[in-house]
Amino acid sequence: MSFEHVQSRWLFAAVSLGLAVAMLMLGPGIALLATEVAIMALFASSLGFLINYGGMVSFGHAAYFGLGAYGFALAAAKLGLPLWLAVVLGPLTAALGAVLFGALCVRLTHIYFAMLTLACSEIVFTVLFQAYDYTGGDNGLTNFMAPRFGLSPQIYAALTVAIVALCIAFLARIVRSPLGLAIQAVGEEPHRAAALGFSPRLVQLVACVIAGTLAGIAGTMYSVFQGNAFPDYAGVGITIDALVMVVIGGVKGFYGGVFGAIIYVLLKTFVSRAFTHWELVIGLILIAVVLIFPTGIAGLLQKLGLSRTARPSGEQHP
Amino acid sequence: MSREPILVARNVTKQYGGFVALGGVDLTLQPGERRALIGPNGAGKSTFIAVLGGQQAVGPGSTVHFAGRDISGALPQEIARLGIARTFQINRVFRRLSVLDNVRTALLPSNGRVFSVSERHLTALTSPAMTMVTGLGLGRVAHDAAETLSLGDRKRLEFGMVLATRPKVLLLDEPTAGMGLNERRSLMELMVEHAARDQITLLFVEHDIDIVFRFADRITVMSRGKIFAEGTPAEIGANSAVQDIYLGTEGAPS
Amino acid sequence: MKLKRGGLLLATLLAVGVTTGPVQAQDPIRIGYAADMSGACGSLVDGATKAFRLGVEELNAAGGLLGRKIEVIERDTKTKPDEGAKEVRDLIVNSKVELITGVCSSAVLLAETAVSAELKVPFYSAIGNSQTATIEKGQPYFWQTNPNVLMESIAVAEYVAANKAWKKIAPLAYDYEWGHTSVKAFSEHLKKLRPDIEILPMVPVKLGETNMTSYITAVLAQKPDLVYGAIFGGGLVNLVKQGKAFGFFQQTSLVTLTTVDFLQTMGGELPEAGLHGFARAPFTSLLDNPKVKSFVQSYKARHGKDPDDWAVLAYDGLMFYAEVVKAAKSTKADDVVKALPTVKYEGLRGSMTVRGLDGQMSAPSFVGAVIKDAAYPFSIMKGATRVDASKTLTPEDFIKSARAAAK
Amino acid sequence: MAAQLLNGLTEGMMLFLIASGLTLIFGITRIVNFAHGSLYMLGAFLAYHLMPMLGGSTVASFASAVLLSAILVGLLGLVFEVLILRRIYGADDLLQLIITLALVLILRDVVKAIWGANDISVPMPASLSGALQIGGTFLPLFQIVAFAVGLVVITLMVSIMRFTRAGVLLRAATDDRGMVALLGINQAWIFSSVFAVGCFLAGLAGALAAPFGNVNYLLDTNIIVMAFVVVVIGGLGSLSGALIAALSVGMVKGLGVIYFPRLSTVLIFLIMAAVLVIRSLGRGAISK
Repeated sequence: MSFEHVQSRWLFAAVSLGLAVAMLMLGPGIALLATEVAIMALFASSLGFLINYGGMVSFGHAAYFGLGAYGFALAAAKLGLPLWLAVVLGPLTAALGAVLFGALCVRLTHIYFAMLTLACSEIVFTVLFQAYDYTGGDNGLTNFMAPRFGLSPQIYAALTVAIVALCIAFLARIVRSPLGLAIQAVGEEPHRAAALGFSPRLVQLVACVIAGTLAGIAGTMYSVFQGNAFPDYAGVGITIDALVMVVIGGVKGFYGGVFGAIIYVLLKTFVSRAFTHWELVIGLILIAVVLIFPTGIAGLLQKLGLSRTARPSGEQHP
Repeated sequence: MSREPILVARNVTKQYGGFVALGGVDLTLQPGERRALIGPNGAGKSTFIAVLGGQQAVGPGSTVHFAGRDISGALPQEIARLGIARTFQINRVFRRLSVLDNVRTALLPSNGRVFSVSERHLTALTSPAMTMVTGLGLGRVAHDAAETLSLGDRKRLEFGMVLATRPKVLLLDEPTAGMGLNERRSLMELMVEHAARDQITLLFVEHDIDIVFRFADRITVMSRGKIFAEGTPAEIGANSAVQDIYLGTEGAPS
Repeated sequence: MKLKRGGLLLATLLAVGVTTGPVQAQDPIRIGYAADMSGACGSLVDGATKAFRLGVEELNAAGGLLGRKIEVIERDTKTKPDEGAKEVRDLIVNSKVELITGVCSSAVLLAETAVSAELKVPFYSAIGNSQTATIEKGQPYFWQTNPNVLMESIAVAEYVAANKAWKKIAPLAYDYEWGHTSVKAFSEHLKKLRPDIEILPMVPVKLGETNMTSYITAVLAQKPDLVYGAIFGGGLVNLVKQGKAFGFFQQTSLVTLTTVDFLQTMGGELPEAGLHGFARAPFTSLLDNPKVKSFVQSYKARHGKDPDDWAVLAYDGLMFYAEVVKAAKSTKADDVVKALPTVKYEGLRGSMTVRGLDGQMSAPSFVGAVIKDAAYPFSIMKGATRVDASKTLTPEDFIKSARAAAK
Repeated sequence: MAAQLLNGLTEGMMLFLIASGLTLIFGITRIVNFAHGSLYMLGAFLAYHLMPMLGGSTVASFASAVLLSAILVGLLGLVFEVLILRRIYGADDLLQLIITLALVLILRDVVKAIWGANDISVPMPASLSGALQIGGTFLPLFQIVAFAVGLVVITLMVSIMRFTRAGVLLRAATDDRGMVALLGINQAWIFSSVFAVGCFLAGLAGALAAPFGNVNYLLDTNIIVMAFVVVVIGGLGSLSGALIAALSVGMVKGLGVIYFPRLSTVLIFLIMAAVLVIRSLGRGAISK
């Protein structure tokens, strides 16, 4: 382990802790917004991990967000389980979903992979939307708990930032581990990887489950944050939002998702408050961003020399 | 050589739709030999390599035995783990990973650490990988992304990755294609030297006849999906029919 | 593109994190109008928003409420429940609004009513409705000024039962909770009134379907006397247009939600006969009321077209709130809630009250045949029957037992 | 059941019209055009706008409105390709995706700003509003006309692909993108024209279907989903595949309403998932 790693880990921990503590000093309004940003940062990072490391572009990542939300909300609202157990069951449900859908999807590549993930998420959405006796249907699940466990917005924001930081640290650890190399290898050159002895589908499945579980954690945290669950949480709209975040954040590293989430959540929030025709404005901004910064915000920072390599390779340059 | 053959392919067939790519190929490799596979374009050389590597499924009635084991129908990764490694005609390395990480990645399957999330398991591979990288003459670019390398260096790297799997048989699909004359020879020398050191059996597809005659123990000539001739370089060199199919279809090899 | 509110972006950014002092009596009354302006509900919200703005202008022109001007902060929920909850929370926490309204989608409504209950800020729905929000999830700070699906279904059942020629009824409904609830309530009430009627198996329709032909052929194959359509918006336009090509209205009749916006959309294209409708506030059935006449006049003067049901409902909902504030002599949440059931409101739809138990207004429904009328460029529900809430309002016992069961 | 099948077949042809442009564009340019549904929607609104200007609801004015709308949408596609898409060829595929998503947002808002949020009904030309009666079943004239237009489109496209020089080049471009460059053909020109033709087809489908149903700003989402499902089932880039897929989906949908009505919402996704999973069961797993 190199010196720089130790250093960057401490730096990451210090920044995360600082951010979490800073949450406690914010006004309630901005703390709520920060919580949303943090949750979407995790969700987008998990998708960015799948895309940029695993080489798998998913159009159905919201399935796991939705399963995380409903795994939690159904356990709490319909099964009457204690909240701590429900919080564990949320990501677990997403993980199970990722095992099932991942096993089907990794048999395909490219746009066919993407379309099968879309089909899987639409099936999840439809079940949540139509099986209203169990899921509440379009009316969702509401009033089964106080939003944020009744914690103040600031405390919940701090908690969310801490959990998201841990999850992102976990992703960073994976990227620097043997598994991370395997995922990148299979993502980039599946034939080469197979000819070296990797089982591409198994490695891809593991990547799907990791990304799905982290998306599930984001979904559970969102459900707790809102105190509800709606089928929209598994809808294609949330997937598209995350895809946009991954791209404007920078298509190379997973942490681009963090930048993307910060920018896109704020953009969507304030543009839609300021303009009647907010969709038009956002559409124009997206085109401008893609044409002007095709490498996203992470790429921009790199160009400006504000960031190290977009892809931590495990060793620094000599 | 009285030892058991290491690789035996019998009646290997392969069809794409109506097109017969391989029409019953037989090939036997003795341990430690260096076999060249030559023939005009479209003879089925790359398809045959792909069948041996498991990238292509074999046709009905075909068998491939490796060290006495039937491997026909096995998946690429199973074949690789048994000890048959290959390079690709179009160079395939992990372009976004550093040279060192390419080699460390290649070391993973044989170390059984593919699914480890411990960084220690990765750093443990650094020094053996670095030794290999230096041995390949890539020490100065060890930390550069593979995509920044020259074609020759990428080919060295791919060869190094393949070696890292500790293969018993190495399939090289046009290892020197696209390179300059001097570079070809030095690359080939490097490969042959490593193969001899690790007692690796080589099967290489090659268009450069000069390279073929210099480095092969035996030569197999393919044409239209079949074995056309087989023998020592001297035998093949004296075979006028071989020269005919070559010159007739392809013109002089560059 | 127009800036909704000068410097709102900046103001919001500045307001964020800055705590403001207690509300002064001379401060304007801030109302949070969180509406489903984009997304699935956008077409219904359009008229409602126009009428709501008109109502606010009129109130302010008359000196405001309790001497305070009304200031509206508009937000787009994008017809997404989480966005709705987020905007409502932000309106309450950052913009200190004293009332929330504007919602259309029942899902968004349920997400928002939870926030209203949590933060104890009054919230009413004038165009969206959800019986869940008033019954199982009823909360003191919420009221609803249009009829819910149970009330409407009963009103339609009454109308259908009266026509002895209809003996076989085929339900055709959107395949989600609203469609199923609507068919169930309608069928149950109809069976009570007319045990002889046969109700055929329901044909469920995909929400957002653009091609209804396979549903049309399937429902016609059942040879019903009447099709009960729990379909609205674009799907209903598809059903009628494509149905016409199949001779739908020669083979059977249709009773469905025919709000004025739908009638305006269809213009002269509706069939001469065979279409029956129910609606919540068709101005054509309310023109006896001078308040409606003047509202229609000023609406039409400004927007060049007649107000649809949603516009009437939105205007009526706002004016009711104004009456409640006047009665409570306060905009404080608890004062408003206390005054709520005491107000006997004389509105566009006549005399109505809000029941204390569930916050449901005694809103009427309108049912009748849709026919062409020379006075309008579109067909109308001429001479529609007004079904008063006394016949349709969900009994209090039922609500109490439903709430007990939900606990 | 015969009625459901027959109707499904005609509905399927309308699905083919929707999907044809998408699969054409993907086959040659590899662009996944998420704005396809939006261009369909724009075609419908343009037809609504143009019909009164071209003489009201007669067949002639309808036909010319459809053609003109399709041309306008095709031109918009051309401009979009030349001004924006062309700049990011060779960049990450995701960038194209975001660009076409941005176009979705823009067109949705533009349409709302111009034609309002309310539903719009394009009047059906009187002579197309009837139905053929075969036995007890009705077959709407309009569906028959749409079916005929679909046949014309597929015949034209196949003929162009088979028998013209441009078609040969296009097929070469579909099979091997390097090939076109070798032939010395200006690839940018091919991409622009194919993109424009694909958009033209989207506009054509939208304008043609306009009198048969509701037109509003939500059409884009509903249509793009159907288009993708058909294209994926048929095999991306394959015209004949799209035709077979569209007709099959139409008929399965028709039967589904009778035999498994509660699945209607999710049916197309189940079909797509099933087709993809079956396709994946072969051994050629990890092709890249």
